[in-house]
Amino acid sequence: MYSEKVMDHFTNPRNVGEIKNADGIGEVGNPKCGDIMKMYLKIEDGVITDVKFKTFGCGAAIATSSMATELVKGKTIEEALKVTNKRVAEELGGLPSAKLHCSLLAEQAIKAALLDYAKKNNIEIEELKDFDPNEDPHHH
Amino acid sequence: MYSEKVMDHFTNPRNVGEIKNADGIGEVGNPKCGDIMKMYLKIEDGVITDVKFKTFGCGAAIATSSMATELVKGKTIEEALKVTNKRVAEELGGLPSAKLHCSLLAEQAIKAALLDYAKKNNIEIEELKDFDPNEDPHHH
Amino acid sequence: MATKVYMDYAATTPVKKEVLDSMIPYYTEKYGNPSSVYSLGRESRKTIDESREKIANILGANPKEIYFTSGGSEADNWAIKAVAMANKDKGNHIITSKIEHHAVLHTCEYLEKHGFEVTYLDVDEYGMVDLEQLKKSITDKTILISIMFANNEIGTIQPIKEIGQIAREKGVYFHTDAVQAVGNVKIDVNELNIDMMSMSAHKIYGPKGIGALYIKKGVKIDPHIHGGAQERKRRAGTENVAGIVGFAKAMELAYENLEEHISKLTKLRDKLINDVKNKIDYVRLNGHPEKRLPGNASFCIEFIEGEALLLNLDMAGIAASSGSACTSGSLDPSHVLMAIGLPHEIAHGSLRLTLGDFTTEKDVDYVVEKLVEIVDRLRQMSPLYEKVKGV
Amino acid sequence: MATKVYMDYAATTPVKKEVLDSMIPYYTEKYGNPSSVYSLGRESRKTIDESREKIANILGANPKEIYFTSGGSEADNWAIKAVAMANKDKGNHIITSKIEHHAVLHTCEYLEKHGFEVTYLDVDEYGMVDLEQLKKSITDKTILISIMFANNEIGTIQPIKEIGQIAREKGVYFHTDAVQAVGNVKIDVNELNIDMMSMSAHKIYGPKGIGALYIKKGVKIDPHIHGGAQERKRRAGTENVAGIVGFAKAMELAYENLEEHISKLTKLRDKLINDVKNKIDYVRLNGHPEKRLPGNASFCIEFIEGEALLLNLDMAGIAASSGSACTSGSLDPSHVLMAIGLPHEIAHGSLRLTLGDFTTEKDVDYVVEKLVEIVDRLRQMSPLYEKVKGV
Ligand SMILES: Cc1ncc(COP(=O)(O)O)c(C=O)c1O
Ligand SMILES: Cc1ncc(COP(=O)(O)O)c(C=O)c1O
Repeated sequence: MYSEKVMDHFTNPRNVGEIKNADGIGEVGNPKCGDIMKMYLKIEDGVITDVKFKTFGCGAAIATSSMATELVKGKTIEEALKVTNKRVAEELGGLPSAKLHCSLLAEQAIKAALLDYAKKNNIEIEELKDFDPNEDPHHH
Repeated sequence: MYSEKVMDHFTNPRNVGEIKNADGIGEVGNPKCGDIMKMYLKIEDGVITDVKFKTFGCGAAIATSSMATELVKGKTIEEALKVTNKRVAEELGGLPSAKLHCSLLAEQAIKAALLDYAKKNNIEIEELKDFDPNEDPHHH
Repeated sequence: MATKVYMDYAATTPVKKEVLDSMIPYYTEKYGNPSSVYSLGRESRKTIDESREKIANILGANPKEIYFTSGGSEADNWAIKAVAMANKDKGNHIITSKIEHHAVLHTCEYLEKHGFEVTYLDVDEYGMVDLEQLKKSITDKTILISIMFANNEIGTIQPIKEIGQIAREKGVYFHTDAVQAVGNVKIDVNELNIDMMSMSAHKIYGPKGIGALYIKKGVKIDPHIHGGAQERKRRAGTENVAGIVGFAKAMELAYENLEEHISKLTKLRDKLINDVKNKIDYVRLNGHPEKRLPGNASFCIEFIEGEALLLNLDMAGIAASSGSACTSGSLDPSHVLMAIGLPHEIAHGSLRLTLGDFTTEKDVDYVVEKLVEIVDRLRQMSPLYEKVKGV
Repeated sequence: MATKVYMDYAATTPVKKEVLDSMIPYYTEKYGNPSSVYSLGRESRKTIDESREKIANILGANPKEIYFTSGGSEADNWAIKAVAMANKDKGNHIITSKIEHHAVLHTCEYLEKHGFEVTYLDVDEYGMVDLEQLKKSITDKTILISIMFANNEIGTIQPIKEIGQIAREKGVYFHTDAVQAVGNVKIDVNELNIDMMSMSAHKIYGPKGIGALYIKKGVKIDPHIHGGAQERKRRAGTENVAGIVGFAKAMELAYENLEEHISKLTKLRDKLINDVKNKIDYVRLNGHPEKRLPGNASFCIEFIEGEALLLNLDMAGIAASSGSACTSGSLDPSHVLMAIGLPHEIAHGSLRLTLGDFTTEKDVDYVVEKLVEIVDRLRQMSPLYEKVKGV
């Protein structure tokens, strides 16, 4: 069902946990749908120096969270904004179609954390102008 | 499917053949329905001294013919007239319900042969007054 | 990882050795078509008749009331669709419950698209139907009540005799999906007022792909598969002779040892339930505390999601199941967990452990040990647990 | 008497050793439910997928177009009823032939009772449908043509590709019951313009109780069994994993050795036909002289009745079959023999000998020897033979 890469990230998720005094925190999803992702970012000079996550969700949700943290760690905000759900899924060697929404959730969790950072620091991030972290990626 | 008795009479039918110059010959059934029975009787002083049959038909048709010949051999005409289809079936240890019509055919073949004997000898047999050998026992 | 502990007997069971042994000759030397008149065929016919008789005797039925099918789903479909079609001049209303197997529910939904009306009865928090609601739901147009004997997810056993009684008083047919109950409960179809009953062999250590529908004499029902004269012209197709033999053997074994089976499983199950409750907090038992299948332990483990749990259990060599949404690829948790009133977020953490004849106390201990570890690990990464614990 | 010579391969076949061997593990250690997410379940799922692929490849189909059923009868019922239901807004007319298997004919008769109209095409003396009559029978309301690939009684093979072509040109679905053709004829569903095709494993040395329906992508058809998500939600029920594996193995074996199988059987069959014709007078061969199944030899032996013949053959250890009325308990001979224009009295003497992979030349010799004796004995007691011979 899941690729080896997914199973690896599910079994040994990278960057699990939380960051005290994080610069940005994003939480997306809702427990009714069975997935919640919470991302913590440490940002210094526009670079993501540390990232942690906590996820309530299925195997794919945990693996995509883990992969997403790897993909943004050490990157600039601009680079992080380019980490799309498609990219996360690809890096994991693909996801079953019923699980693609999990990768969307990962993308959104990062964006939500960045939005939180921007708000706290009174920065305007052009790419997040229309982003609503409470929008439900499940479309149901 | 068939009782042992039926199989015995089917495999080793008694009294197969024909009687030259028979005193009475009866043929009933029709090939469309898959059974024809032909009975030959030798009758002396009102007693059936010999009987033979030929049958085109299924296992039950052959077995009932055989049993019927055994039941009438050596009997008076009156006694032979009492050999009903029920009696033939009983003596064979029963017949599958789909095959009961075969025993009726055997009863009718004997009656037809007796009627033939009666006609040839200008005798009136009370019991055969209403008997029609061409009546189809299948009722279809 | 290879399966070390199988705790999903409600999903399916291995075929017992005696069962398989009874089947093999019907694949090899005794292969005759039961409809053939020669000895090889008659032998198959006789075997089918004997198997039918064995099953009928166990259930207090007449052999002529047992019709073999390809399994439980087919039996459910047949019973419901064909009673509906055969009785539509009498009425178009069917009553069932919200916690039926999909083979019943989706069949009812199909009939709804074709002019039938279906009442889906509620169940209480334990998964029990309400007999008063049932009575009130019956109208002049009601032709069929279909209520499952025992639920596959939460194990709850319904008051079948009482339901049958109500149906009979109102002159309505009563079908029960007994796929999970057979082999775990003593069943006398007459005593329990059952008109139709679905069964499946693979839940009781028989082969997959064979089952039966009990149809009480006199029930007005259409044939299911048209064709040859098999199954008294109601279900055509060359009979799965080996499957039928295996099914009968499995039934025999199940009912020879029923009491022992029930008491052994109940003991193991209760140990499992108690250990889980004692060692893990925020856990609830789903289903009825007493009126439940002897081998069923169904939980909701809060703050974690069922699929992640199952995958971890699988990696520990434990086979289990969940009514979680993610398992099925849909987004909503199982209709059964919803019907007993669980909130979505809790239903997502459901875990079904079902025990069977090969389960040992050691298995139970191993599962509890691993479960404690896994739940702990998953909760550590759950943002929901964090909130509760106030971390 | 135990069977010495089996000559009823068209009725059913023994399961080949390789086939049974491939099945056993799925009863014992690999018993997982294919719908389960743990490894034991995933393994079953994978096996089903692989089996589906094997069968699809052999038929030139896409694996997604193969749906497993409990056999040929179910496949026929599904194809016809569910296309009828799904397309009734388009029309209510179905075309079939007079010599179809009962699984097709009785299904059509059932639909006639529910508002559909059915044309039953005639066949010629060889059992061939007339393509001109077929064309003329198609109307605006025609939604389905169902013509069997090869006939089970007389072995005649229809011009499937041409029938498919006609159906396609008229925008009508084409279903073929290929239960007898599979394993005996090379089949490419696309080349032959087939939209749906019924198959059954037990005719090709696989187990009883498993078969398949090929459904071309895009065909509008209702699901057959509602319930779980098995078979792409079109045919619910826990899969008969062992049966599916055995079916795929049997298909593989059949098509690996197809040419050898055909040439061997054709040779034996022709020897049988010639010997019977040479040694017994008043015999006719039923079915097409060339366009027939390699293993089918169907005769009418005049002046004797089929059941009596079969019983005698059985006592000589020979398993054979007949389209005689008496075999079936009905009074009319088979509809197939009637449709090819045989008079009742001759149809009553029908004998079907069907050869298979375990048939030897010695078997053929033995059957001919016994047949000569038995026919002679029965004719001696037949009042019809007496007339012909003028005895
Ligand atoms: C032509 C044909 N169609 C359908 C069937 C039915 O197949 P099954 O016995 O698998 O239901 C058979 C054999 O019985 C057959 O010969
Ligand atoms: C309650 C219930 N009904 C019906 C079924 C379907 O039975 P089968 O898999 O034999 O079609 C199952 C099991 O899958 C079940 O648990």
